[in-house]
Amino acid sequence: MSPQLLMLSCLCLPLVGGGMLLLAHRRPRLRELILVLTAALSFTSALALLLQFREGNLLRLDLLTLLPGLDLMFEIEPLGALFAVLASGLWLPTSLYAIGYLRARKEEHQTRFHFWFCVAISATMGIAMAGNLLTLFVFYEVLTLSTYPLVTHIGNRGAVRGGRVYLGVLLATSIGLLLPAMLWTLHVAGTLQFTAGGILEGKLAPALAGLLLLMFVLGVGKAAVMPMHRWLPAAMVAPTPVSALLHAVAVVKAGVFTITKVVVYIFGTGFLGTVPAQRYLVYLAGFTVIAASVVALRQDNIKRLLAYSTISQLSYIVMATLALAPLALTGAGLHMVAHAFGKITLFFAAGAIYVAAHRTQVSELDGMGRRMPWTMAAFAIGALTMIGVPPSAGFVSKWFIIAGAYQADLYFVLAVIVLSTALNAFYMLPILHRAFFRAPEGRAHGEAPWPMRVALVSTAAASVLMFFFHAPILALTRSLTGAAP
Amino acid sequence: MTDLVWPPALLMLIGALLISVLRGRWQALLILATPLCTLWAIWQLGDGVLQSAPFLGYSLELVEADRVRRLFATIFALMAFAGGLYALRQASWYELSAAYAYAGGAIGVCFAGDLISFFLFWELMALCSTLVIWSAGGDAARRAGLRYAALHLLGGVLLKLGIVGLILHSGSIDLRPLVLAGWDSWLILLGILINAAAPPLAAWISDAYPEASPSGSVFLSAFTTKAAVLALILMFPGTQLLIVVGLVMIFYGIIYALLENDMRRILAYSIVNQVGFMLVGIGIGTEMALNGAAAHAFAHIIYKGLLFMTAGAVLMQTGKRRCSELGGLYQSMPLTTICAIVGALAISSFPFTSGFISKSMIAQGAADQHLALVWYLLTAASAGVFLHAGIKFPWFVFFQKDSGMRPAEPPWNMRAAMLLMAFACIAIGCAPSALYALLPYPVAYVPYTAGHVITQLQLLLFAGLAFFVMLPWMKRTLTISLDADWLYRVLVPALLHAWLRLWRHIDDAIDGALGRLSTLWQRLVVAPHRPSGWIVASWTTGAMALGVLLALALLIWRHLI
Amino acid sequence: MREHLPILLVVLPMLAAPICSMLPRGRQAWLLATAVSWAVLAIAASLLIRVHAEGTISYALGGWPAPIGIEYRLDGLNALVQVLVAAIAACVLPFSGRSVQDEIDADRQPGFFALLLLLITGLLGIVATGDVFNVFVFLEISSLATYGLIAFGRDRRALLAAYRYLVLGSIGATLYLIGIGLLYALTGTLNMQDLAARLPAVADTRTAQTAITLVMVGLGIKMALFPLHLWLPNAYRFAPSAISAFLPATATKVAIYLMLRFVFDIFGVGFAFGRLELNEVLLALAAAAMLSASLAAMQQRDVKGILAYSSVAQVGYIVLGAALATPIGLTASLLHLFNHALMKGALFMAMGCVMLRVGRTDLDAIRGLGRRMPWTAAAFVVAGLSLIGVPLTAGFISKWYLVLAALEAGWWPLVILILVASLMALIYVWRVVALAYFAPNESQRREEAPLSMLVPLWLLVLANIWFGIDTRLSVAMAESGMRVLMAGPP
Amino acid sequence: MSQPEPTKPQTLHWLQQPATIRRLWWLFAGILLLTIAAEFLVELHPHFGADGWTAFYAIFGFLSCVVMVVVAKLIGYVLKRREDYYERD
Repeated sequence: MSPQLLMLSCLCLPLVGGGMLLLAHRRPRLRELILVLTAALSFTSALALLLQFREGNLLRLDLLTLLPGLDLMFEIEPLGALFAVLASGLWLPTSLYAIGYLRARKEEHQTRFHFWFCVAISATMGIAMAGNLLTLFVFYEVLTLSTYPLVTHIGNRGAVRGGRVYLGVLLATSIGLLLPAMLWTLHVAGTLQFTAGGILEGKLAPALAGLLLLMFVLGVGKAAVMPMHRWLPAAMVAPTPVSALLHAVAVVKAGVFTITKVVVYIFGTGFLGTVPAQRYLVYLAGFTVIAASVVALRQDNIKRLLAYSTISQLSYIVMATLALAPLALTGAGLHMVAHAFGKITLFFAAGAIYVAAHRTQVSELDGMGRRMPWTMAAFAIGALTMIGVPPSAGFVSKWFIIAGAYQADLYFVLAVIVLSTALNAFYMLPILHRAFFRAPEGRAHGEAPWPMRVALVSTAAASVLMFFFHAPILALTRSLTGAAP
Repeated sequence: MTDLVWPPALLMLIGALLISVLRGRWQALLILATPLCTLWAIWQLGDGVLQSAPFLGYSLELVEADRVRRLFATIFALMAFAGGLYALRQASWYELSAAYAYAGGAIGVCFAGDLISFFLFWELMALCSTLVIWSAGGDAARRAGLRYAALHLLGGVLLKLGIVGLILHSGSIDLRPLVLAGWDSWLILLGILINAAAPPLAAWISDAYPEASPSGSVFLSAFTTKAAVLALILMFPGTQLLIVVGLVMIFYGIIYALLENDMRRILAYSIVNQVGFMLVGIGIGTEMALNGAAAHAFAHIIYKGLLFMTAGAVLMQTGKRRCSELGGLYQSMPLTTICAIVGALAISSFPFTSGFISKSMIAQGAADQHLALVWYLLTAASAGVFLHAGIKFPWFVFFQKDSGMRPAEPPWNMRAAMLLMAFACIAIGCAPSALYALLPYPVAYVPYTAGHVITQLQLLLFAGLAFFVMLPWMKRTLTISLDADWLYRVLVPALLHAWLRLWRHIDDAIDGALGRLSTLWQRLVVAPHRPSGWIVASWTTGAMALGVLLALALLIWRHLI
Repeated sequence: MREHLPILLVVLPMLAAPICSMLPRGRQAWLLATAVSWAVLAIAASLLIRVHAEGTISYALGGWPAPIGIEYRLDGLNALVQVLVAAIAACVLPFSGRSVQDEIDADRQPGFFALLLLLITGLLGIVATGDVFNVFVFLEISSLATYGLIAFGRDRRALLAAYRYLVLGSIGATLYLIGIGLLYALTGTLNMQDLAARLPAVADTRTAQTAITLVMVGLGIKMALFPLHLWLPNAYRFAPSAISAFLPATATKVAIYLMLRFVFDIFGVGFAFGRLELNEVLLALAAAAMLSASLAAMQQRDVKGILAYSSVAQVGYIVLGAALATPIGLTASLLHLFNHALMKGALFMAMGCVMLRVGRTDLDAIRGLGRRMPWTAAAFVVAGLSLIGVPLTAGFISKWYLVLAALEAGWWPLVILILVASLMALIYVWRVVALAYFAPNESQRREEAPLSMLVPLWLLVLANIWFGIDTRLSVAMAESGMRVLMAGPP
Repeated sequence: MSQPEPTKPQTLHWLQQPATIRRLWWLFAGILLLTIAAEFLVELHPHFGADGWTAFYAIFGFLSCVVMVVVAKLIGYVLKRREDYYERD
């Protein structure tokens, strides 16, 4: 298959699958088969794309030109290929999980749910492959809008309120800050094309560049850098499959991915190094890492705790990206993957507990490790990933972030890492203790349905496997920094 | 060559894994066989790098052996065996499994030829030891274990920072003697010293070890601190700073142990004290001193394990842990009492016990280097060890006033383990050459000269005299003593609370201001645009017309005037 | 025949109107009107093509040459506006068949269609003529027809709305008339080109300046420029569905065209904007319109009310671009004039469908619309996205140009203004969409509008998407119109 | 040992009988003297001078222990807290 066709299929397969789902509305089994097949095919094509990319093919697809100089076009670069494979790869277990979850919960509107999920994945693919800022922006907004029905899926008052915060923050930041930043960039640079080495060098005074960067970092609300983080806890009203894939992987990673793309391909790390204000953004991200962890310490609701943990971990990536050192960028890329594996596992486990035991609070988890050994073992691996302890993927990524901080002489980052490791341990470990070292309470129950279990075990395994076999991902993220000297 | 190697740590880890799966007789067999197989594997290793693997873009040296590494691995494996025997019937499968994985981590550290694999095993130890503590069950163990884990992960990340920095700056991942220069080597030293329980970061040891189960504390006493000692031998031999740190640890341990009432906390502080001796040896850094440090670590693991075993036996049989509640147990637990006394004599380096032949080497090392102050302090400390551990522990637990309790001796496997250890203490003390043969450097030291024996006896016995003379001053009180853990148990939470309160105030203030602003906005801007507001509401036709004319007048006036 | 097309365009609907009113059945009147509208569209399109091929067409009415007779003059600008009016008419008329049947008594239907044809006549005439008094005549024709058409509304408040519009519209027309009267007194001509030639000589007189002010205020009322828009919301809200769909897409647009013609072609930018600084007034009013009307739209409880206020805000956008008086600003303005007609037409048509099936258009009527009328609701969503200015829709293109124009002129605050207003648009559109799709509704019955309404509706919706993706045609048209204006007075 | 004997005399272990204790004290004193006496029979290898003095180890061991106990006592006044110190909120 030609690379262009492959890119198109990455983009359109989920949409086509979504359409077929709608047609199979009345036949749940067929519908679910289509869903899983679509996810598998998407993953395959993303993987094929990645292989094509590694062979050194130029992967570029001009979709259409809105106005002269204003195109929708796609181009694959290392980080994007990684993101595409990550999102579609995790979609496969998530779709299994979602099927189990929705069935066990006897949710209404399952077809609608799956359909919007497909749209969101398609938008994520668009973001991953975007070749210029406009394309990225377009799919960024599509992702926001297409996840709204998922967030408010339950449809009660709380869900609508959470959904309003979700949509409000994400749209307000993207239209209020990201779009002006994009316009400014276009005005200054005359193009929005992602270019190795950036497009702004020599065209913008450093002080103004700092302002522009601030607009980008805060405008990408999906990266949840404080104070733009409120939407993430609010989005926890969503059904757990949504929290798992979208609010631990696709949506939030789209945020940090956007920031990374902007830093590497719009500003260029070389140019950004001359921008003094850039350091303050590192401090802001570092502050978010710590502050969100402190808030997480005080959460009793599992999903809210995980949401704050996500905020903290996202800022790790932002912080690493803004450190501008090659190794830190490698670390940022690796952490995107590592955190994805870990956090999706944690959310899967939280959802499994909810389905099997109807429990949502940390304080209700006594003895859960005996009742749901698979689930809690996966949860433990996810927790270790968050802390960054071997043998989990988090170790590998933090290793490179630390190395990058040394490279950039950013001792602040090192201090943040030290502090946050201790804090992460403090909010993650008590959960594990509860689950494994206390006697169970309440009525007896078993594990969640098998599709959910398969999903969470496979993502947990992925986290451990990435600890041992990270060479391909490492090579890919390394080539990212090759593109940005 | 490389493909024939059985990595000892791997054997231990596999054993740990299988223990968690198997039950009953097979499990018991495995518990006893695993350390022995590991021991066998340890002695199959020749010197040099024996196994490597690619990781993070480097080539890790997973197994590298030499004399000192083998020595530590040997004692770790032996200790795992003794601990396994001691815990055979009483401990839960998960405690045993965690403890064996913990031992595997320690053995892995012994043979780690590079900084990265060293760190990986180091973290494994931190995690598994936390599980060992938690296995005791109960709230106190939960909190102590959590603090323990957080502190060790913190130490781990400091170590990680140091290692990454060192690798980045030097370009080599080799584990080798370092010079204290630059952030990275300091961070590495700091990370290791946390595990070595150097004050002020020593409080974790007296905080966590006494909360573990009887068998758990036996395991804990052996690995973490001694692995740190090995790391210091490998990376910081001859670093003078360590002499100072070691001396501080020695006296810190003595003073706190004297103040303490909980029997296992006394033993925990005495670990700090003993590791202090080893650090002094490493700091002196001569062959004699390093030999002494290594030998002392070897001997110490045995007698400290023994002491914790006896304390664990008492705890298990009486359920009591405070000195003030114990006493007179020698009447019904004679064997345990004798073992405790052997251990106590060994730790005090009484002649014909293991401590005598190892600790003397360190003192000799100081004397050889003409470090007078160090030598005097070490001598005073020797007396102090007898005071706080050698007499205090057996006296308050087994003798003093009769508590009236008449507990039975512990089960056979525990007795067997204690006897084994007691035998080892005396055997090494009587026939030191076997241990000397294992030491990293050739030994030309004769511990048993008449003068040395007599002066040592003088020192210790007069210390004993001081103990009984000063006994009224050491009345046990129902107290604990503040340690550096006050910082993170009281101060940090208090600061955190204060910060959160402040944060809430700021939040409230912002919310209030935003609320007022939004009210104002609503009233002045939004309300007029409601369907009933004055801007939107249906105007009368006349008003509209008037408005138009006014606008017109305004415009014309603007142009013409 | 070919050279008479310019006049035929205006005369055809004028002649059809009386015939229509005499037809016995509403159905027949509708058929005739529809046929006429299609014919008009064909003529307008052919004229546009001819203008592009051959340049400006000048047609002397009755053979009398310009200064004495009335000249119809078609250039790149007004040929485009004519096509726009004709196209909207050609879409609305088929659409109106069902809705008029439903909303208006059978015996009054022929009259309705007759008035509608007159309205078309008036609008086309205003655009086509090159004579300022003739403009007045057509303005009155269209206005009177509009008053009548609004009064056809089923709601009793329609009458009041029509009356208010009548009063204000008349004031506007009067001011305009006085203005051109003064100009005539000064220059002795009513022909636009002659006026433009002779005005500079008398520009310094107070009379000329007063005349300009009068004309501008008069037109301001017709185009509903804030704060002269007060007549508009109720007029749009209570008018019959077909008229609500037709008016915002055409009537205000034609008034705006007229203003552009006066400012750029007759008075000249240097005079109107440079000397009199009308651009500052226009900018201020445009900004106020965008903010105030959007704010009002956000709080309306009737969807047609929301759309009406949104129209006022959109007039602000269009005026904003023009007031920048740069090539790209004018292009943006004309593009938005065109695109807004497409989106607002579609939105009001969707509400026409709702009116037909539910009988009301308040927010409650929208609940669960996504299930009951999926096609209508989807059309509303797409057109709504266009209104917000989401990429891949026509709205994005014109707003993009507007932002570029503001950037190019160095007016940063305007960029923020545009974005804020877009955000507000997002909010008021979202309120409707959220109700349509996410609000539970007991009745899940499917009651989709008939095909005769859906097809025109979706034609406009697809046009929104088409001109959002393939921008060559629309941008070229707007640029040719821009060039006419930028050329200034001869 | 000056501790009172609360338990019934007939159950007293022989080690707890005051006579035994007295005898033990005498024995202990004897051994102490013996170790000092033995010093004169063997050759010592002093390193630093002071350690060659007669009964140096005895005096040094005794005094350093007394000092440590006193220091511990003094520090105890500052550092000792009730056992439930950390559990209180």
